[in-house]
Amino acid sequence: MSSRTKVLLSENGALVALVVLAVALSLLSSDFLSVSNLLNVGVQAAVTAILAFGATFVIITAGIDLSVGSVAALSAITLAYLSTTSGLPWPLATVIALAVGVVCGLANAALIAYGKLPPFIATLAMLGIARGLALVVSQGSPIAMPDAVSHVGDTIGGYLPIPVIVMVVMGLIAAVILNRTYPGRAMYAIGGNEEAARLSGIKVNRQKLVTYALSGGFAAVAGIVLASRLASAQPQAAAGYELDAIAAVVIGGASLSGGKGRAFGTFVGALILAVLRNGLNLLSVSAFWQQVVIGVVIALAVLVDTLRRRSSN
Amino acid sequence: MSSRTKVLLSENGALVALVVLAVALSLLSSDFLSVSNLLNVGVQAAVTAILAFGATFVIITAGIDLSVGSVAALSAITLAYLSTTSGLPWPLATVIALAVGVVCGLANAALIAYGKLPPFIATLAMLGIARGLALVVSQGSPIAMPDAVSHVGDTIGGYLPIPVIVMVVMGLIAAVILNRTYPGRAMYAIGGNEEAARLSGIKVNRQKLVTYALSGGFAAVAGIVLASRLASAQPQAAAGYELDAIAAVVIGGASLSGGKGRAFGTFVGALILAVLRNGLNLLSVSAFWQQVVIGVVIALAVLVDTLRRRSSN
Amino acid sequence: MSQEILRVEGLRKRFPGVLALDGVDLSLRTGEVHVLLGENGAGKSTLIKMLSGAYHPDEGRVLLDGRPVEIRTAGDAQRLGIATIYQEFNLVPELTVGENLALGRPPRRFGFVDVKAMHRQARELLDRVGLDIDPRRKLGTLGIARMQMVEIAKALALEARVLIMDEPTAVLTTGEVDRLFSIVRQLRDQGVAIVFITHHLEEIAQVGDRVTVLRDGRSVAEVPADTPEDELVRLMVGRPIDQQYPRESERPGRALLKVSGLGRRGHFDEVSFEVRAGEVVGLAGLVGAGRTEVARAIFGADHYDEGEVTVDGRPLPAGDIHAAMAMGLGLVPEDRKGQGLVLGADVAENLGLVTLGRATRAGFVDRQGQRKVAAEVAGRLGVRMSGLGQEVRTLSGGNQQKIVIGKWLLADVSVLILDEPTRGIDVGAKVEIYQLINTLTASGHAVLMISSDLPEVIGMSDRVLVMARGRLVGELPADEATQDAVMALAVTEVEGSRVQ
Amino acid sequence: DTTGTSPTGGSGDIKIGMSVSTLNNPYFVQLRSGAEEEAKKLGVSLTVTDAQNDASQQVNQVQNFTSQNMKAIVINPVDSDAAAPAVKAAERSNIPVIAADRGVNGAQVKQTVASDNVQGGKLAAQELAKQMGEKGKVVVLQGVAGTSASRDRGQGFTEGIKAYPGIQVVAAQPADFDRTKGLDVMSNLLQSHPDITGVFAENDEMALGAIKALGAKAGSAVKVVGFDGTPDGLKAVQDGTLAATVAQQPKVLGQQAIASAVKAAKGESIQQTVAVPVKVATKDNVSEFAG
Ligand SMILES: Nc1ncnc2c1ncn2[C@@H]1O[C@H](COP(=O)(O)OP(=O)(O)OP(=O)(O)O)[C@@H](O)[C@H]1O
Ligand SMILES: Nc1ncnc2c1ncn2[C@@H]1O[C@H](COP(=O)(O)OP(=O)(O)OP(=O)(O)O)[C@@H](O)[C@H]1O
Ligand SMILES: [Mg+2]
Ligand SMILES: [Mg+2]
Repeated sequence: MSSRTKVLLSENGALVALVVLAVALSLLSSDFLSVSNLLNVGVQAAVTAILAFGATFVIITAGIDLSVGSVAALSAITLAYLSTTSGLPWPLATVIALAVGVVCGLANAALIAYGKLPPFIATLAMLGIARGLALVVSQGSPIAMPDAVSHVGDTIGGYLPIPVIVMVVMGLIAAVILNRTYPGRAMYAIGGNEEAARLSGIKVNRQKLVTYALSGGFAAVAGIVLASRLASAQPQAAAGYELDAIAAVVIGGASLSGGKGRAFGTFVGALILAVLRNGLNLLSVSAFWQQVVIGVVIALAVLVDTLRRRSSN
Repeated sequence: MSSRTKVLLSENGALVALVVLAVALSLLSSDFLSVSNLLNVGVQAAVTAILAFGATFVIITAGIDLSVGSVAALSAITLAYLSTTSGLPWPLATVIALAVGVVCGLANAALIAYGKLPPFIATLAMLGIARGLALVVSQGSPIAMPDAVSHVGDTIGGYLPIPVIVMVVMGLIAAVILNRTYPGRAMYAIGGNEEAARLSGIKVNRQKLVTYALSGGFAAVAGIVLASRLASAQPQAAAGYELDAIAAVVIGGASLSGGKGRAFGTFVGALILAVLRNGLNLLSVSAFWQQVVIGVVIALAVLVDTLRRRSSN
Repeated sequence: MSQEILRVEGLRKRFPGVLALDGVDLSLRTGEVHVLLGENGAGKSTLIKMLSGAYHPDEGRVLLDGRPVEIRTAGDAQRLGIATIYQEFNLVPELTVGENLALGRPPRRFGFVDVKAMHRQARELLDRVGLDIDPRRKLGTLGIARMQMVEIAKALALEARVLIMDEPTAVLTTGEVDRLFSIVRQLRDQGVAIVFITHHLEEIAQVGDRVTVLRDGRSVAEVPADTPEDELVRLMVGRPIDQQYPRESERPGRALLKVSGLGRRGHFDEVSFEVRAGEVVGLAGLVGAGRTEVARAIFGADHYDEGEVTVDGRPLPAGDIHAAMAMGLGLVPEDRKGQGLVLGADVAENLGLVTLGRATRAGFVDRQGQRKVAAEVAGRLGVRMSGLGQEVRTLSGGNQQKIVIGKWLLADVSVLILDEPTRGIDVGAKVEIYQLINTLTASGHAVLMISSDLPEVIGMSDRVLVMARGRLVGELPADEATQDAVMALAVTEVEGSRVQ
Repeated sequence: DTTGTSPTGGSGDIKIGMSVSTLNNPYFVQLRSGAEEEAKKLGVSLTVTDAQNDASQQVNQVQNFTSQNMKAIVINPVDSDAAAPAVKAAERSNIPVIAADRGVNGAQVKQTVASDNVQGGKLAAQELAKQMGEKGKVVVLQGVAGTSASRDRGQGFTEGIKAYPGIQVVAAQPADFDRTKGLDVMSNLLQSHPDITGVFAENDEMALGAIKALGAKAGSAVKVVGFDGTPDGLKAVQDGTLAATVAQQPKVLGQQAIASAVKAAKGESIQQTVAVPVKVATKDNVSEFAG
């Protein structure tokens, strides 16, 4: 095995679980391995994956961001409201929507870095605030997305879904940020030992601003992709997605105590969740049993990984 | 100030926030300070508080338990199903329901201690599994609680609500466990420095079993109280309560990185959440704004605490 | 005549990428102090962790009273009467001192923890090691040295037949070391068998009876404790070391670091001194004298209430690490685990932390370049590792310390503040670090060195400053600085000191 | 083909997929059982998925149905607007779609089988007003903010109650369609509005919670009107604690949707809309709703 492959497998044990899951499903259902179904899975993973890429930054710094789902909804509602209701040109509305996500992230970071709030509390507060604002702005009703933006939910050439492309691009951006940039490396140091990072000259507070702003920005992108798929921005969109996003990150090998995590692992984590849901639909598992099966498979997927890691030691 | 009071205030900064909140509400609404309303608040805090006491154990060990809401529902459904549908005598059904909670906790702990799963993943899996089983057992419909057990939702002498009494008793039990028993002290040691705990001869895995079993048991009690209040066990009861429970613990001064936390703080945290929701109803804040206000007040409550702590240094 | 109590035969232990122990034998008698000696990474800590139940050997066996025993957990070791003081503290910062002392076995009454009895017992233990602190105090608020004393007291509480001490003196000053030695001798006379690890060679003759030397995971010699130091060094390193403190003094130039009237309530007061280009200034004092606090305040890691710091004539803003670094200041902190290292990251990552900003162009980090420089420094310091990708957590204590120093050697600092820089470092590597200090001062930089190792402060400083109770109480030029002179100043009673 | 699927209800070669907005609510559980009964009767295979009130998950499920080569799809939209892309996707694969309970905006479905929530809200207002003697104070317990059920029922009620100047809505607070929250919110509102004589809850679950909070006052001093006609709700009507519930006959809805879906799958033509009437169940007529 080349050392690259080894690293890929040892650092992304989740990949093994994903492969096992996919093989099992393709044996159980002949519909699973079709190109159209796999593209479906990709589309269905996209929103969670993009949210999870943003959450990866935060979790690497030993933080947590519960607000990503709400921020996604608020950004999408902002975009739809400004362009559809207020008649702003859509490019401007899009920029403002992304800015809203970033600002929510900055607000989280300000509470955490300067107010010394635990990230759980600061982002839980933002979870409520952003959701509430989405309801206030939309008056509780869905708002149509501008057609130009809604194309993000379409496919290229009737085949390649744009959400999948957006997901891959956001994943690459996340990977480059984490591996190659100053803020990325600083995130690992802060999550590994905040005091050591501070004493090494890293401006911890400023880097936290960057971290949460990125998470907010990624959430905004996810919100726009989600709304585009539905051609409509919903005030209740992405409710509860924060747990999925965090689960994707942790399944992908990150630790909530910080210092560890990779964009690729997160990607695999999000795919596992999407494949699982898709498979349950294909297999017509009854609605009541679905949650049980999802729970069992998630536990097994991570168990495979930890056991494999232990036996290789 | 006596040293006891000082300790109480300095270690339970949330108390200050609760007092401020209560004073503000009594100024804003003349209905707030009535005895009957305060008892109301107590009743409404009870379920969250009991769940949160259980979560306190787990959080002190640097773990997290996302399954408490689902486990509460599963226990209540079990009780109702066994006594109403299967005709088992209610005391036996109650014991089995409590055992179900404990078993769920043990399953969590087994995955965490022996399977080395991150607590987030193990308990997220249990969140799905327990909820799914509750749906399966109940076939998705509410089941009537046996009358004998439903009295737990009543009041003594038409005045003192039993849920409040249960909450206080469970809080005292939690406090005694944490402060005075071996498992309690071991929880602090494990959360503060797991390696040190192990090398000091503490059987870390066994203590984790105790910890999560307690959390499961407390969740079962919470579920029974909840179902008794409605005289009906709902498969969807307490959905999403895990975030409230964890928030109560963290508002109460515990840290998700472990080693810190007190039952009294958790109690105050749960009261803050209940007072807040009660106040919003009394003040008739619009549905859209409620989430915003809750978010802002939670952030402020904890901010008050951290700022006070910083200035006192 | 003392008899053998513990015997280790052919112990072998492999970690991913390293063969940490490659057939170690050890024989321990009742009533002796058996010193384990070896370079950083030789396998000393690994060996004792297999006696304490922290690790399991891959091969070989352990005999207690002639019978083979399985030590699977810390609990097993305790039951067998083996107590261990680890190199890295095993204490819980969030708990009180008293609870740490009773960790894992609190006194109970009717099934409930008896807090009163716990604190009473804690008081007795603390008295035994001469530590005058409230057992109700939170452990995390103690300095490193006092934590070490708590760790010692905790091990004493077990009343063990075999007591293992892994570098207990690394962070202690002379006073505590004397105290510790008297406890050790007392236990030895009661028949306790003691395993003692140290890198301070002079301590071997003071307390030791026999010495086992480890090299590259093998036991290479067992010699009496009165073996000459040169011979011990030769056995351990494989070559003699001619000069332990090779200080080459320069002509001091202009003042690079100037501290005037620095004060922080409750910590230190009226601290004024300067460090000039080409100089090594030592800062000595007893534990709790406030040296670490002063260093941190200068560097901007803590705030201070009064006074001023200037670097090369320019005033330094308070509490701003980034500004301090920009002006050429560096700090090697005393607590490597808590403040110096990202334990979960690898060697390259840790070595590159301080220079991360410098290696960044347009937001992108030149990680290739960083690895190259890291490899070079690691080589110069002789870091024993399986590669730059090894997690720092799994390095031996001394090698971790080399990383903490190494990352600052990569940064281009004009004034380097070293807080206990050679803590846990073997004699060979120490000389290497001293040479690096010489290189720094030769190129016009300055060093402020805090150290509890008196011979080191005296041997390497051009001037020695002494602190007591938060104040500077004296200054000695190199030729007047003797151990007695420094100690005499260090115990000065300070009039009107605001430090408790 | 030889898929390992294990669909419920029948083993015919017609495969129908049904995405239900949520199964967290007895109302939709009944909708599903109506559908399953009908599928069994007609001998077709039916796959039911639960969108958990998440519009995008529903889109995913409909997409998955198209991969599975379903012959017809029944969608019970989480949200009328957000269901459009899913319906369009099915359309592209030439699979007929039937909308159940809620319509779909912005895309053409073969048939909408619905009971009108806005209309139901109006009926609730009329019944509540009647039982209150057209005067007094009312509180409204709202569902999850931003959901279409809450929106439409609330809107219908607000419009309907305008006709009664003697009735004043003194508070409207969210209780998220949840029985426990209905109990808590009602208890709180009773502190600030002890003199109310009417409650409108946007579903039966909240109404039942409110009845718990009202205790002996429920059915006597205070009239509570719910929505959905769930078994527990109808039972409460029978007991006299719930003044009325707007019954939507979810079982009929489910049956009708499947019947139409099977017709569509066979290529038969079907009507654009089928209205399953909403009825107000009161103590007088509750026996008609049993079963
Ligand atoms: N958990 C581990 N994983 C991998 N390698 C390890 C682990 N623990 C120790 N090692 C390696 O084993 C070797 C011996 O380490 P050990 O800690 O025993 O050295 P030591 O003699 O105590 O050194 P020091 O004087 O620096 O404390 C080192 O090369 C170290 O990197
Ligand atoms: N985290 C802390 N909180 C409160 N007081 C502290 C804290 N750390 C240290 N102190 C106090 O500051 C004083 C000096 O601390 P410290 O022991 O670190 O000094 P030092 O001279 O660096 O000694 P050494 O480094 O040898 O331990 C002591 O009075 C100590 O109690
Ligand atoms: Mg060592
Ligand atoms: Mg110091």
